Amino acid sequence: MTHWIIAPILIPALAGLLLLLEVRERQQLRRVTGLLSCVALIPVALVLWQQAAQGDVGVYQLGNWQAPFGIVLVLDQLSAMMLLLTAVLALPALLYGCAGDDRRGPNFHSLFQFQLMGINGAFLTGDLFNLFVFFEVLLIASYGLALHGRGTERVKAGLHYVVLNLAGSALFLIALGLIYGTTGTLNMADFAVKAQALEGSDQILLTVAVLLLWVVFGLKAALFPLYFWLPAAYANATAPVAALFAIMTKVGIYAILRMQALAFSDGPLAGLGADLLWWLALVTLALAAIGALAAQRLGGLVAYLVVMSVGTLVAALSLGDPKVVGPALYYLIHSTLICAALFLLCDLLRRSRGDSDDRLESGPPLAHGNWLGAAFFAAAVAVVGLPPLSGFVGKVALLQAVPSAPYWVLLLLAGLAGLVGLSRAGSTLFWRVHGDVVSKKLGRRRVIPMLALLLASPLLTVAAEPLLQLCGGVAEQLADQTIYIRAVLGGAS
Amino acid sequence: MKRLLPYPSLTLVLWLTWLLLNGFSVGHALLGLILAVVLPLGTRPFWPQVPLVRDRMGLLRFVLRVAKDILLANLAVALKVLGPVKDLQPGFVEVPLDLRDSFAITVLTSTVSLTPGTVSADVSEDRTRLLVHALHVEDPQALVAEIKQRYEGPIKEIFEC
Amino acid sequence: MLESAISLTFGLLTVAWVLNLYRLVIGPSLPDRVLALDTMYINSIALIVVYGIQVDSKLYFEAAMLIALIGFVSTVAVAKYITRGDIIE
Amino acid sequence: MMLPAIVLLPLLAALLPMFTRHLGRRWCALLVALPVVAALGLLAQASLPIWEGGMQQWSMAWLPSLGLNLALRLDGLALLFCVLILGIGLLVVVYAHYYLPAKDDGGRFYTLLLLFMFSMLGVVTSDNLLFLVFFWELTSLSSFLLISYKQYDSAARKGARMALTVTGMGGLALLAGVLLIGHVVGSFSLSTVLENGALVQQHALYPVILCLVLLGAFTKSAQFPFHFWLPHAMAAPTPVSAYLHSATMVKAGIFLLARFYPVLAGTDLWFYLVTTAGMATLLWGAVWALFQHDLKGLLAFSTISHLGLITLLFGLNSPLAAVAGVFHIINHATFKAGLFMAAGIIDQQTGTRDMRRINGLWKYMPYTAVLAMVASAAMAGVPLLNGFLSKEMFFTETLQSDQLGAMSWLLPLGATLGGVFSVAYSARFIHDVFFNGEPVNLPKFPPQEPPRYMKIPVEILVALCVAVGVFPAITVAALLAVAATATLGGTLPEYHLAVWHGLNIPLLMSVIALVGGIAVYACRRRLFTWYARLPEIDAKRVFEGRIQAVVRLTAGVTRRLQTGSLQGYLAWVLALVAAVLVWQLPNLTSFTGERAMLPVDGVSVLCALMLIAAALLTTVLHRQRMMAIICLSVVGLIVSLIFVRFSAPDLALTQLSVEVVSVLLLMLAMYFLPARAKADSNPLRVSRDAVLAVLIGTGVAVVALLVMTTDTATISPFFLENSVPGGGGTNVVNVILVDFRGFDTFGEITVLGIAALGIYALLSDLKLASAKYDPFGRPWAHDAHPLVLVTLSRPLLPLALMIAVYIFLRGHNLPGGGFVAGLITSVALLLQYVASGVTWVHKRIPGDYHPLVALGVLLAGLTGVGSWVFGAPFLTSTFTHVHLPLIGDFELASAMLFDTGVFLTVVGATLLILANLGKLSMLDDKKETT
Amino acid sequence: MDVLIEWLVAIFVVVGGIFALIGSIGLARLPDFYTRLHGPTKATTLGVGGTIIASLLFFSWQERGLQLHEVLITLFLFITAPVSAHMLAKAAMHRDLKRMKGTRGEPWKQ
Amino acid sequence: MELLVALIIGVLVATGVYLCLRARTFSVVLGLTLLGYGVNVFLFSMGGLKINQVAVVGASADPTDPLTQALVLTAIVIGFAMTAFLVVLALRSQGEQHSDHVDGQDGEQRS
Ligand code: NA
Ligand code: NA
Repeated sequence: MTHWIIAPILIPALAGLLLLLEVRERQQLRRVTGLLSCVALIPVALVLWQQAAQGDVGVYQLGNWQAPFGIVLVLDQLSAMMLLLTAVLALPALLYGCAGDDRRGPNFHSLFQFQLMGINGAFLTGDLFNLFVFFEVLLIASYGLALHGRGTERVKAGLHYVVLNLAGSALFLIALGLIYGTTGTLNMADFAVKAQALEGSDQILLTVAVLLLWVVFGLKAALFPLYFWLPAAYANATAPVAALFAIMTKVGIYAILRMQALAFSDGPLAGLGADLLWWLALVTLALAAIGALAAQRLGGLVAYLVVMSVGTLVAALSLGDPKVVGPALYYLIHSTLICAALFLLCDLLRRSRGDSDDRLESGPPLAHGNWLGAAFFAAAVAVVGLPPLSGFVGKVALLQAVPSAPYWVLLLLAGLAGLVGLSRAGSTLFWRVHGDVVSKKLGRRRVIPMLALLLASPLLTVAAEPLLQLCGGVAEQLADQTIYIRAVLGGAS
Repeated sequence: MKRLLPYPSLTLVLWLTWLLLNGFSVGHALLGLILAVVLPLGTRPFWPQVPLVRDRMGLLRFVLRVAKDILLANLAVALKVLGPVKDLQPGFVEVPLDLRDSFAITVLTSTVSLTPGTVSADVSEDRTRLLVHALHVEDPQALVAEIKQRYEGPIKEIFEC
Repeated sequence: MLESAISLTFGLLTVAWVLNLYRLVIGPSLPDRVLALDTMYINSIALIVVYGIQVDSKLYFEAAMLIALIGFVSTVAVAKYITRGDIIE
Repeated sequence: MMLPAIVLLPLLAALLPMFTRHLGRRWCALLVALPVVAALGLLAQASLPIWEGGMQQWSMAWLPSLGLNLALRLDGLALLFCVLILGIGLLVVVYAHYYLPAKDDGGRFYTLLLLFMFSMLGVVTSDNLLFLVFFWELTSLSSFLLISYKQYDSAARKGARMALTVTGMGGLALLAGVLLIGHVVGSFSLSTVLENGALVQQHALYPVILCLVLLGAFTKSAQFPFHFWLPHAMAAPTPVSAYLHSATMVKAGIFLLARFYPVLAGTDLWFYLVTTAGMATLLWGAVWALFQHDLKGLLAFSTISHLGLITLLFGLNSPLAAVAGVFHIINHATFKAGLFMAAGIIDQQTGTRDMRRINGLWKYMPYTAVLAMVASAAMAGVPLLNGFLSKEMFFTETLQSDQLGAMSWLLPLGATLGGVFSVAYSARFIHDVFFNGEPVNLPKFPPQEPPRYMKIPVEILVALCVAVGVFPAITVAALLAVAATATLGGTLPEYHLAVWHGLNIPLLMSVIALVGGIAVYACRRRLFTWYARLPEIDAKRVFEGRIQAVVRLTAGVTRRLQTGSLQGYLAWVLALVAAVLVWQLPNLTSFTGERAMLPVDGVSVLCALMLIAAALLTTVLHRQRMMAIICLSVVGLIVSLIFVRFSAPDLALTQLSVEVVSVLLLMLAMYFLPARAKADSNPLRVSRDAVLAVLIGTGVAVVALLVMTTDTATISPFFLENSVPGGGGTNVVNVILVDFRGFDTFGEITVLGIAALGIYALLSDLKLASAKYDPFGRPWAHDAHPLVLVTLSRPLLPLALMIAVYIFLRGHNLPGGGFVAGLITSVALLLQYVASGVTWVHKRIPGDYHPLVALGVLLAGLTGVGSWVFGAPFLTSTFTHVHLPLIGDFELASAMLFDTGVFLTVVGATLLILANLGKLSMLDDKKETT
Repeated sequence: MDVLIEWLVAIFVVVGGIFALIGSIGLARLPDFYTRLHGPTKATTLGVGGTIIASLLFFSWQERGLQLHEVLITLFLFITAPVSAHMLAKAAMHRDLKRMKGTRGEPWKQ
Repeated sequence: MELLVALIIGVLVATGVYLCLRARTFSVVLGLTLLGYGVNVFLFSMGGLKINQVAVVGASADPTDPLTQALVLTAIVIGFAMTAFLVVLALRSQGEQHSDHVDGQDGEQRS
């Protein structure tokens, strides 16, 4: 029995709590506490990945109660990979926050840690109701973070975000109730087994439950018509928060993938609700591309790029084809890190542009225009999927894996829309300038985390083959749900 | 002793409450006692001054009297409630207060409110007058006198102020 | 015997409740409505206690006790809101 | 290893200026030129086997799982392009050194130029289709940066964006096409693909593949109707134009045609598509070139025209035509690069590019004039110059083609017409610039010959024009042969590179072109007036307008959806839910299951009706907020009673106590909100919402009924069986909460704690205007802390705490537990706040509840961690029965400790929330009292 | 004995119910707020009291031993009910609610 | 009885949904609260209804499903936390946008 599995939940929880006990004025101490936690999460995630990579699924029976009765944490390659991604994202995001954004309101550091706790918990749990609980943990923390700092727009966007997610939570509970009412269990593996045996009205009820779950996860993942809250919420969030939020939509995608792989990949329920996801995702992709073209602000544009990545991923994953999962995971990692980098970059630009903010209109010249411009160019190239950066690899991999004309057309056109949008944005922000430089400061403490995230793209490109193999391995493990089920339920079920 | 048991009556009440809730056993008697001592100490800052009960027997007599009043007046009020509405003669009466201690005044207002037919509507800010609303009052002066004699007097004696 | 008495009492209490709701709806003033709500709370204490007798179970007693102990806090809050607007100041 | 070195050397060179730019432009140029020269040297060495009909290949695995390998191949075609790219690139490097303005250190320029060179070399040497696309897109990106080199110039930015958009679109199409080819052939290796042309052409996807690849080629090569970006790319510095827009990048599209010739050509579809595009481009470019007053504009359109010519040649499906196409690639690159450089010199020396002002330069810079005139003549197809040779071949091939059947004469006609205009604009370039009277109002006057070394690149290029034109066999034949062989995929047709083919129709066509062209030029005045009367079509403005229109359209669509209205967003979500229900539930055959329902009784019915009434009242009266709160409380109360009725006392306790706290919360908030809300829903909205509400309500009720009346085997028996032996408590609900599913509870209290933190953060420095008067306009009551409330609330505190302890301790075995106990404690404390005020309370207890929250969650968490000591997983409970004399048996359970954590968190969080909310009003003291 | 207890329980239960109902009748039919205030705060105390006594008797009889914890409900109600009534009266006076015709005396200004 | 409970669930959910769709923050709070009640009763009902069969070992012959109750308890607490957050956020919104419209001043102008 290894306790490592629960560490990604407990470490940020502990840090978050210690932060509450610390003296509010001792900002440095608070930063160190938060950063230490984030730093610690990386080796922990690596250790867990190491364990998971050996092919066994690790199960942690909380309270020593066996599944399906107690709650279990399950560590397979997918969850390990998501944990690692979260850890890798969190550190630069928090570092960026430590450059001053953390002072813009109380409890930033605690909320940040609890956010991590919720995300990690959602990736680890093998229990549906516990997934709900961790969703709530990450949501409530995200509410706090989304509203961190001040500003009317932020409050408005935050209000929308909160209300929609509260409605989503209610739906989640209804779906969970139905799942329990029809299958009599809450454990994911047990559910996967029991669900196969349902027939008649129970099966219809289960279908309703699953479709509702897709709605809930779709809301988190930001699928059409559930994504409307996202552009405003992300564009108006404080930069480190927006960067961290890049993983939030992926939690929804993870949940969809997990459920689908476990219960709806084959057997009588194969492909349950997949059509719904497929069409919603395609529409999402199209509308996000449209939104990206229409964006009036860089933050909004980046937010739409996030939505675009969601559409790209969910459409691919909805096919339920194990071949798709590997490329999709690669793309997921790429888009998470790059969108996060773009949010940070967007904030750096805002800071240099004074009142012009991130509006896509003529503004003051930038003091470090060349460097920022180069970074922006790289990020843009990466995010729209042009060579030589990781987006290209991800896009090619996805296109190869998804043999569908509408998907190809939409994905390519969305890429073009992103290209047009970003080139317009870039040439406006960097080159359509008038007047004098507003702010000379750039702040190394902000630039380094941003570059660190941006560096992910070339690294992902260089290491694309091993990574794709890795992701393929994850997909392979995922494709055989009996591995997971046997690990969780033992020989029992 | 005074430091440990600032409010013996309260301790007693709490202890009895514990025993009522849990039934009597040595364990609960002990635990209850501990709680009954600790809780008043812990919440002590919340009550700066509460008068001590001097006349325990007087308190018991008073409680019984009030209980009897509640029972009887309840019947009377029930008749009024069910009877013709237009016969009602409600009214506000002001009772001048001799009590000065806030706790004692509160006990009086509660008593008035608990006995059917009257409700303590307000206490003047200088704590010299009590405003009582009566459901049916034929002689306001008599009501004032009754409240003062039947309740205020005993309360004054119980808390000796 | 006891069964019918209890049934009768349930009937009485329910009618009482309906009357409370009636007052709550027609008001006319806010204090009237709050008073009606308060009365509903108190009637539900009786309801729970009688239910406990009916099903011969003491497991519901705490619910009644809880209403008696903290049910009035909402009433006080609304009353304070009416007089002061601000209930914690 | 030579091949990668050839490709990578320019990349290396691109990085140099970063370190050397402080040394000045001279060093920059020199250091950059060296690797290029080296690359040329390597190329020469690498080309050795190619002359013998061989080929060089190199590959390294990069992404084998995607079929994307770092594979390079140097065959004749690649060699030809490499020579052009490196050779002309070197000349441009030299030329740019003199061309760039003095204040420009050239660092950025050289970096970008060499990046482009690197990309271009990659395109032409890739032996893997995906790798080719990889470089293809890089050329788009680097050319974007080069065109926008003068970044603060609006025309440069717009031109660059236009180029990027068009070529980017083509690149995506090419990617799709290449992926399809890979799908069809089963490999992305170019060598494999080239061997499997038949496979591709027979495949059902061939038309799609062809269209996609051609889209890529045509956009890059500025074929009609994608030609419009090229003239606007002239905003780039002239060396860039010379390099990208004549010699290399625009040839990438042509390269693609040549590269895929064995795979895609030979079909009718190929013929029609490629020939049509080529012919249209040829004519369009040629005609408009004449009317350009801008020197570079003329050259740009002429480039378009020549690109059309080459495309047309490849479209003819004849090996000889392809050879001619390859030949013209070489010739065009040399004379056009020379012309651009000459134009750059003129621009630099006169300060303008307007041919209406530049006149009679012959007098001022005769040497340059000679060079430019020779190059122009080559462009016009004057004999003894290289342009003539390939143009002859072109005319011949148009005559040979019979694929249009009876309409076949259209091709030579078009070709001749193109020739006519080609001569006309060449004549204009020569005559308008170097003769035609005196210069008009030049910004720089008098113009002079440029520096010596600036002319060298032009001299070399012009010399090549002449050399090839006169001695084709010894200068270019070998290169052409290997390139054409590679293009055709093996066999080379018979052809003769000769200056004189005798008197034949192509020669006649050339003569017609020459004579006709001069005639057209002679009538130029009339033509210009005609042109001036044409509505002015500014492609840039049209394109920008289109883009703007797209943006407007997208903005419109986005505004429609992204309304910024929460109601709209929520309606979408709920509509989706309703749709799911409406879609699935009609499949149900029955709304009840097999289990018999419990009998109904009057009290339950009445209570239920009252709940429904209260819920509906809340809805109807939601604008009267106090009324709504009161109705909501009724609902909450009855819900608690439902829990009592159906054997859930724990829920009833929780619901009741949460209810009280919630009402306090709402009352606190009400003070700052308008007491009555405005009505702002129109009937349509109301009915839409009502429909959604009824649909969802009905759906949920139906499924609830069905589940309630169906027996399902669940995991609950386990809890009932193991509660006492395993969890040490008889209250199964509580044992689940603190033990079986304690982790949920841990998460739940964390949520509560986080909510409190978030709320604290939200409340900090929030300033709200509170009502000065009550809703009736009266001043507020005077008495903030009524005596009776104050005095009675105080003894209630220890009493309530006593009850809390009781509820807490019994929780494990009987209804109760840490959560309810915590709420009771909070309510008792909140009552103190209500009665006596924040200041009074905070004098008695510390007002910061953050640590309490932290301690609570920490305690629960540490209890969980404690089990590690015993080698058990997180939150493993343990309990023991202790026997003490006098007191008797009692149980100690670690779950109690956990529950204490719950208790503390609840107290801390509720107080943190409500006390801080209560403090809000202390910020403004505007309250009026009697 | 059993029958006697059962009767007693029954009587107290019904009495409780009746007084609860009377209190609510008062709330429903009395003419102004101040008079309505008397209905519930009085009758419900005895109404609840009746059921409490019944419960007390019933469970003492069932469990063959004195069960008094129900008394606590009354204790709490006696502490809290007057506070609610008092606060509501103050609220009513603040709102200057209409009084029944013929009401003697004046409420105080708040 | 099940029918009655289903009816209650339906009404609570429907009224909750309707109020959530209103334009004022306070109405949305009300709506989410009602929806929360409905969902809690729904979740509770998923274990089936039993009368006087409290899930206390030894107290009942055929105890009711304790698991759904535990879930509802968690849901109630989380629901409270969320409601509290929303209420305070509504205040913040009022404070910054000077409107209790869910879309702030924009919504005020629209309607
Ligand atoms: Na001229
Ligand atoms: Na306040």
